[in-house]
Amino acid sequence: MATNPFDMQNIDIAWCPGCGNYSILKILKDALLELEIKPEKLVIVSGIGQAAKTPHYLKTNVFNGLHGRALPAATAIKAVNPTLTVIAESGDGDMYGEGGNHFIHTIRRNPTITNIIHNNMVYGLTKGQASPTSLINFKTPVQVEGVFNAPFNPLSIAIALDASFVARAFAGDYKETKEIIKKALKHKGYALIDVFQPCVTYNKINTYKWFKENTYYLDDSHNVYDRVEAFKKAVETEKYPLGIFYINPNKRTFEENLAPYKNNRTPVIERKLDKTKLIDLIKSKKNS
Amino acid sequence: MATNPFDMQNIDIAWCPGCGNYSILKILKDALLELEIKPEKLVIVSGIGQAAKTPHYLKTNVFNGLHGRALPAATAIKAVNPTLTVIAESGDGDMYGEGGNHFIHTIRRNPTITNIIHNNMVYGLTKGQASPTSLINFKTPVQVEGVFNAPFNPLSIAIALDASFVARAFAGDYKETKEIIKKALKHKGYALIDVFQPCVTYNKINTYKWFKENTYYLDDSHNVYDRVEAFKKAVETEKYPLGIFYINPNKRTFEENLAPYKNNRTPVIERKLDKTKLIDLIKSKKNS
Amino acid sequence: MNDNILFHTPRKDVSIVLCGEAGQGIQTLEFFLTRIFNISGYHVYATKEYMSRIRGGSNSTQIRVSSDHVRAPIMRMDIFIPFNIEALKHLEKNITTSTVIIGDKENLKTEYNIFDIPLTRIAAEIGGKIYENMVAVGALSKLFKVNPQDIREYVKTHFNRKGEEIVERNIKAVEEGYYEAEKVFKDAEINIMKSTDVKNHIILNGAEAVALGAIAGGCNFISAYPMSPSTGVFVFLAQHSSTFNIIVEQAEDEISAINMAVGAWYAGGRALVSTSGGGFSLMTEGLSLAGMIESPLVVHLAQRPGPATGLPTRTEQGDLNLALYAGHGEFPRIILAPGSIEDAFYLTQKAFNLADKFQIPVFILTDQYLIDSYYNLPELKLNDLSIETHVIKTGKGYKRYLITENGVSPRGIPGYGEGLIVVDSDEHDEEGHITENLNLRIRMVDKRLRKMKLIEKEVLPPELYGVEEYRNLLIGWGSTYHCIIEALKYLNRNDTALLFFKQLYPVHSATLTYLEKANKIIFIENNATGQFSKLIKQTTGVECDNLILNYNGLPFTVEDLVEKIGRVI
Amino acid sequence: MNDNILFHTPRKDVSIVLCGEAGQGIQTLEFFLTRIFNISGYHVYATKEYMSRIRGGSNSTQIRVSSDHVRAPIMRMDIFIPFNIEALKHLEKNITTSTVIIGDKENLKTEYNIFDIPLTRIAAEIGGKIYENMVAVGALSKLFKVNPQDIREYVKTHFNRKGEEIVERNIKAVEEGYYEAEKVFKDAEINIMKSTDVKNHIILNGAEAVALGAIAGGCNFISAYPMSPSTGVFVFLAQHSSTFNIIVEQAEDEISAINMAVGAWYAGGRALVSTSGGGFSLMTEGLSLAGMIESPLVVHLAQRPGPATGLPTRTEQGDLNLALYAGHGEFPRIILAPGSIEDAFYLTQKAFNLADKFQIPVFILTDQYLIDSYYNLPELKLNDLSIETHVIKTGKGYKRYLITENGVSPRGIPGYGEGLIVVDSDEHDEEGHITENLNLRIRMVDKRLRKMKLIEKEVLPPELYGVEEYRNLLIGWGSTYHCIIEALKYLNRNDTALLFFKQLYPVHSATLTYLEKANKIIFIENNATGQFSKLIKQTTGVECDNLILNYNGLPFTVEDLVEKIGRVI
Ligand SMILES: Cc1ncc(C[n+]2csc(CCOP(=O)(O)OP(=O)(O)O)c2C)c(N)n1
Ligand SMILES: Cc1ncc(C[n+]2csc(CCOP(=O)(O)OP(=O)(O)O)c2C)c(N)n1
Ligand code: SF4
Ligand code: SF4
Ligand SMILES: [Mg+2]
Ligand SMILES: [Mg+2]
Repeated sequence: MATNPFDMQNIDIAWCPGCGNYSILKILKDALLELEIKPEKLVIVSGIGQAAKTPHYLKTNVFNGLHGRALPAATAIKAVNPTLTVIAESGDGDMYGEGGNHFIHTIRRNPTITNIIHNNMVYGLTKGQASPTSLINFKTPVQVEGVFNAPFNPLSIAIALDASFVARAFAGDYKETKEIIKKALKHKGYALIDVFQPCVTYNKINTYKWFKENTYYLDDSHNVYDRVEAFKKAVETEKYPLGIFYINPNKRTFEENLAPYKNNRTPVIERKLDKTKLIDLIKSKKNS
Repeated sequence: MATNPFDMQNIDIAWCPGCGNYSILKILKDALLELEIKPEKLVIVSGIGQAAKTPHYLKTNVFNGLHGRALPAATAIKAVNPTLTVIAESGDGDMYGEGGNHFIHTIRRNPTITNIIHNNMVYGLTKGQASPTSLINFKTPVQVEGVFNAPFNPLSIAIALDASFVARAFAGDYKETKEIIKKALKHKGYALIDVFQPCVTYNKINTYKWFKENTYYLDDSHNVYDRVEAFKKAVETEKYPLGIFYINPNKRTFEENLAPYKNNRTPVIERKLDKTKLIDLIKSKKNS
Repeated sequence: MNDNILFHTPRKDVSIVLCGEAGQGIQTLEFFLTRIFNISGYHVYATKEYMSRIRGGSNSTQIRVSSDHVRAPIMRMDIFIPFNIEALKHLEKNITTSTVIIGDKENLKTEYNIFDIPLTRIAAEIGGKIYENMVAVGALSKLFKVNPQDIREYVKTHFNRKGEEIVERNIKAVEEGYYEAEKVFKDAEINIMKSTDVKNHIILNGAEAVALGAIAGGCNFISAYPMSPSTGVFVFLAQHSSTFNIIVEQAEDEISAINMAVGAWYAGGRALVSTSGGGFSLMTEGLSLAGMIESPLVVHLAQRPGPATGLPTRTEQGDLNLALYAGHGEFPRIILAPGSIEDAFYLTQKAFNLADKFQIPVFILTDQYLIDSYYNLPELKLNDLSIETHVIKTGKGYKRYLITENGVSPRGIPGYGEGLIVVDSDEHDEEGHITENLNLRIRMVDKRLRKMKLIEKEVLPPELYGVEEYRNLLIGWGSTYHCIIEALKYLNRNDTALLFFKQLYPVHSATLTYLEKANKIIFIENNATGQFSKLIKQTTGVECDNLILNYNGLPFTVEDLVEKIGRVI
Repeated sequence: MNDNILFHTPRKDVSIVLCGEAGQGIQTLEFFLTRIFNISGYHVYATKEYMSRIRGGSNSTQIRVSSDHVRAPIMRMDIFIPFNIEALKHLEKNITTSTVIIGDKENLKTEYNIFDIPLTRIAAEIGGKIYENMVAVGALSKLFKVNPQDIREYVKTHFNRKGEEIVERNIKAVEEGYYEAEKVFKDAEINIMKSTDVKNHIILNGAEAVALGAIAGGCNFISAYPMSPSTGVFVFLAQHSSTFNIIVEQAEDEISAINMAVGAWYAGGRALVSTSGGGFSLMTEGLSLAGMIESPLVVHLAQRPGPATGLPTRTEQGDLNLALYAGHGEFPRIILAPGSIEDAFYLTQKAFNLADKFQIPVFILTDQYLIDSYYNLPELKLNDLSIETHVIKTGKGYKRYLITENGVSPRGIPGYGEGLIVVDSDEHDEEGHITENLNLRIRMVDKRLRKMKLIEKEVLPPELYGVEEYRNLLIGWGSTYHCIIEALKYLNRNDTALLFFKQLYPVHSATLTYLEKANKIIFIENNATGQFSKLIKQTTGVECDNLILNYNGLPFTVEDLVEKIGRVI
């Protein structure tokens, strides 16, 4: 087997044995390898949580910021240097709870970011409270009588926001998930991949088995360009569909829209201040 | 004409002449009068902005809090004293921009709150920057080349979150809007009313005329209990539908779900600490 | 080996350290041992340090078993039970020749002398690795002369709801451990005087004490977003929400949590927020809101090392400045910092009354160390505690911000009386409506700040420990209390005293007098910059002579303090 | 009436006050007048106060026209133009017998002597109420001996893009005003010496100066959420984003804004956030992130009166404490507070270099007063300014947090060189990866805090104005600069000086020496609690003798300061 340039040696991974995060890490590394993305040209941005530790286990550029705040940082990184590949990766609590406002508004902006959410339907790192995606009746030390707030549905919301790429995957399915992630990485614009991830310690309900039994793949008959169809699929809960739900190929990206990139694709960080223009601007304040 | 108990005498209203806010204020007062809601039993919670000044112009209880934060305060007010009628009222920037995360998560909670958003598609009080609902190409001193981020669609998002009552109204339509607000006030659970409101000063695009020409009312054939149909209507932009889009009559309210209200409807603020129970709890820490 | 000094001298206190990986049940073991020792008539104290992970790594617990209460972390390990090789390495630096190491020789593969209890084998025979803990309980019970019948009974009640088989297996594990220990230790025993009254004591940790204090303070609303080390308080209140009529809501973020809490107070609730540094940073705008609308508010701020995410499961006293100055604009506040579990209870209870009385935010400033440590203490006294509510029934024409001489305006709530309750985050008039009357602005600022005078009258005085006629004055605050006290006892000097603050702000007016009496002033703080020393300098003008600081994420130990204090006095 | 003293003595400066309702165009008028006066050879200064509303209410502007620069608000109104009755009432308290009131007698219906210019009628004849302003421009031009040809030309260029008709109408309005003034004032004129060099001056307000400073500092990214009074900087950069390659994004909230800015710096950008108190409160967690990952960051914090929403369009120096202590945990920072428009430019420019050099957050602390005031000044000098970038090209094995002697680790960015750039909000090792090594924790804390030593070497010294041998030392900071200077000149005492700070933190080491020389120390602050005096006490131990404070939402006026200083010295 070819060695993967993203592999790290001698690291102490802080996840529980059996955790779904290992599979996602492996899938991600393989997808990156297959797409021949260079570690130096990739930045993985994350928040705080178990999922958010992922970038520490890959050899690449890492911005491990604040809980819930990966997307704004990722958006800015991509904006100042669009030549970088940018992934924003975190847990369900991080992206949909603390980070909910950025989730929404990043979709509106449509930067070219692959947003991978490890959705274990629980707060792992803080020891098992409900997350926005926890299902009704899920019992925790805080939700003592079970969750009663309606679960957050990232897919239907993304579709409601006309996101440019919306998918759901399952950590247990190596091949399918890798394909989805690869497609997302090749996508121009914001790509959401909500990945069902078993938490073997704090979520005894939504286990590997449960996910296997309660999911199915969208088949070829599904038209990813039909928003209403995508919405219908996204709100299904009897069984949860997996795959790519929706693609809007017509959206301009955030980077393309920014004034400095209108006629010039050089990253702003490589441009120099034109002092004569500044002098002109200052002069223009003479009785302007 | 009967005097309205919500009328205030001798106040200096800080809105521009011709602003759509006046109509909304009038409609709201009339709706409250018609529903015979008592000023002492009503709390209007707002954030900061032009719309958020509304509660100062009604004679009632007012919690005029922080920009973007009306919903959490409103939720708590309703929770500690469910006998109060609670309205959360603010502008589009306030509720969907700064307050976006609370908007989403309040819908998940489903407290009995009537949420009225004065949607003028602009930041009024801060002098005319784009709001999340500003339409593409809308030019402002900040969005110098026009807005390019996709507009925030509160209705489709609310429906994606399975909100229990979702409506859109127009400040220029007294009768229809009053009816919608009355229905919302009578609704058990969270009710969203996004009200198109002309800002005569900073929004020269979405004027009274524009709203008249670009809206139509949902007719009786629209089934408010059909989520997918509601979604379809919500994403229409050729002309914007007005009326009640969606009702989910099966959702329990936040208040009903709270542990202290499971078997007892007395507001928690009227209950006293049972010291003997506390003593028992403390005693239980003897080698427990 | 049995000639270890531990077995041959009567001891006032013995320190047991347990170490293993996360998820291995060290915390259950800690829980179990402290209860059993307590039942047997010992004083117990336990503190832990753990990593920010769910499985693996190395976490440890220190239990001190004693004849009279000792309640501070020490470096000394009289008994050390490493559950794996990593554990042994993790605490190797604290092993001395007098440390009794107990463990499974086969697993540990070490040069150290080990009192070999084949934990793994025994546990495996009984039903699996999880029984290792109970084997250890058995072994220690032997050493500490715990009555086997007592253990059996405790195991029974504890595991009762898990079914008979589990109970039996656990009893078996304990017995096997006991039996192995008899073989290994022979007649070696530990001699600590037992006392009878501890049996009536309760055992609490800081989190429980804060939560119980909140209940006793009439708390009926908590909105929080999980964050170590503050989560324990939230969880405790959730567990008892039905019994005590507490609305418990996990907010989508900390901003929501504090705005909910302020909303709850507005409508007559008594609300608490519980968070840690990063979460509290997000709350600062809401704090300023409480300042402006003169809302009561109780904030439990459990400190951990920063900046940013820092060391999420460790301890520090690094957020005093944050509590002091958080929030834009100028408004009064109170900061209380419990030094003990008892304080954590009584001060939290009091916080609700102070908040309600002065209509201001009141902080309970704890830290991971205090939150996660526990010890036995006499039952809490509720007799003298009352829930003071200052809500009035309003009449027509009620003015929420009536300008009064002392700055406090009688507070009404919606629906109680005929008045209308209008509050506004903008500057407002007496009725609460937005105003741009700039003269009124001045009067409103003055009114809000005038409350400070009133508050200053009720400041808890700093307490002096040790000699009255000191040359050296140690100054401490918050969770370092017991540790400094024990160090002071150990030092046994007739020229050194401790001035301890459990109210940090406003600073008590007697402070200067204490400082002026000292030749040398030494601040002891669990942070890197001496934040309290700066507050004291700012208030009194007096500069400290020495700062004893620690910021490695752990609390001070007694030895550490003894040495560092010794070096400067 | 024409015997008013104003018309009969040569004046060094004349104050014109314009007042009308929001939306009436007072700001356009202010803009116009200052430009025209400047073209005519006068020094000009303008400051405004306005309500938080878009229409109605009463807003006013003060313009000072002078022979040499005067740059501070004064109470005195030499000329007062109230555009409606409310305006007259709004500023009635400042009318004296020597105030020349100009206005439309018919509208104003007042007892005061009015120089009647029928603004309304003339404007109506020309095309509507909006022309009233230009009529006023005409009238004042007459009084100030502005060359009519100059005005015509200025009107032309100014209104050019609105079409010929508009230009003509405006010229007509000015001419009518001029003509009416000739009738009313006859040969009465104002005599202020003109100077020729002001014609080469530029006119800037604080917002423009900060924004230009940012551009000169190499800013290529600004993320902000609108908030008075900080929005002007954001708008200015947006207007010039194409020309200067600046990415401008309006964030969904302030939290997003600061996290974007930190992200931008990480990837090699030079980012600014611009906000006010409430918005900055929301940024404090992000500030702590910058502290932990050692990210450069420039924060423009434009103060307004708090707490909470407070008085959104007014001024205060109430957020110094916030800037000083915001963010949980302990990390270095720099706080700069421009005293003048020039400072606003040069300090902002410098802030980017400091931030990049030390890898810390740097604050530019302004306030509504400074942001909204303008005056003429010589062209800004760019020659000596350079954009200092401290980004290195990385090699294999690059360590983002290499522990160095001075605490600064060479900073790489992703994609530039072979190294990988790993940053982490948790405590981290030299490579940037999360760690729970507690010894490393200490080394990392020390490393971060060690930078303070380096920073202290480059602190801008406080500047002394007035006599060297002072008894009384006034201390001021930020936007009060010109006002204190003018008051000092007015007082003309040989025992009093001003020590002015434009860098507030760290406090310069020479401060104590200055303080010790003084008999009396008087702090002047535009807040209610004397926040800077507390910082100085905390740093030097020296208590101030007097606090001169103002917190009504307005800046000090010279008269106010003269009186208050006079009272205490
Ligand atoms: C501002 C802030 N609030 C709270 C926390 C505590 N915290 C850390 S991780 C986490 C939730 C983790 O849940 P999720 O994002 O689902 O990740 P998981 O651990 O399940 O992978 C929380 C609440 C924090 N670090 N910062
Ligand atoms: C934390 C915070 N950020 C920014 C502001 C400034 N601000 C006040 S109102 C407003 C936007 C108003 O827009 P909208 O909510 O649409 O209300 P409108 O004025 O249009 O009715 C903003 C950004 C604030 N008060 N607080
Ligand atoms: S707690 Fe759950 S999510 Fe975290 S590492 Fe363990 S199994 Fe995975
Ligand atoms: S600015 Fe717009 S929203 Fe505000 S009062 Fe004027 S017209 Fe209404
Ligand atoms: Mg999770
Ligand atoms: Mg708006």
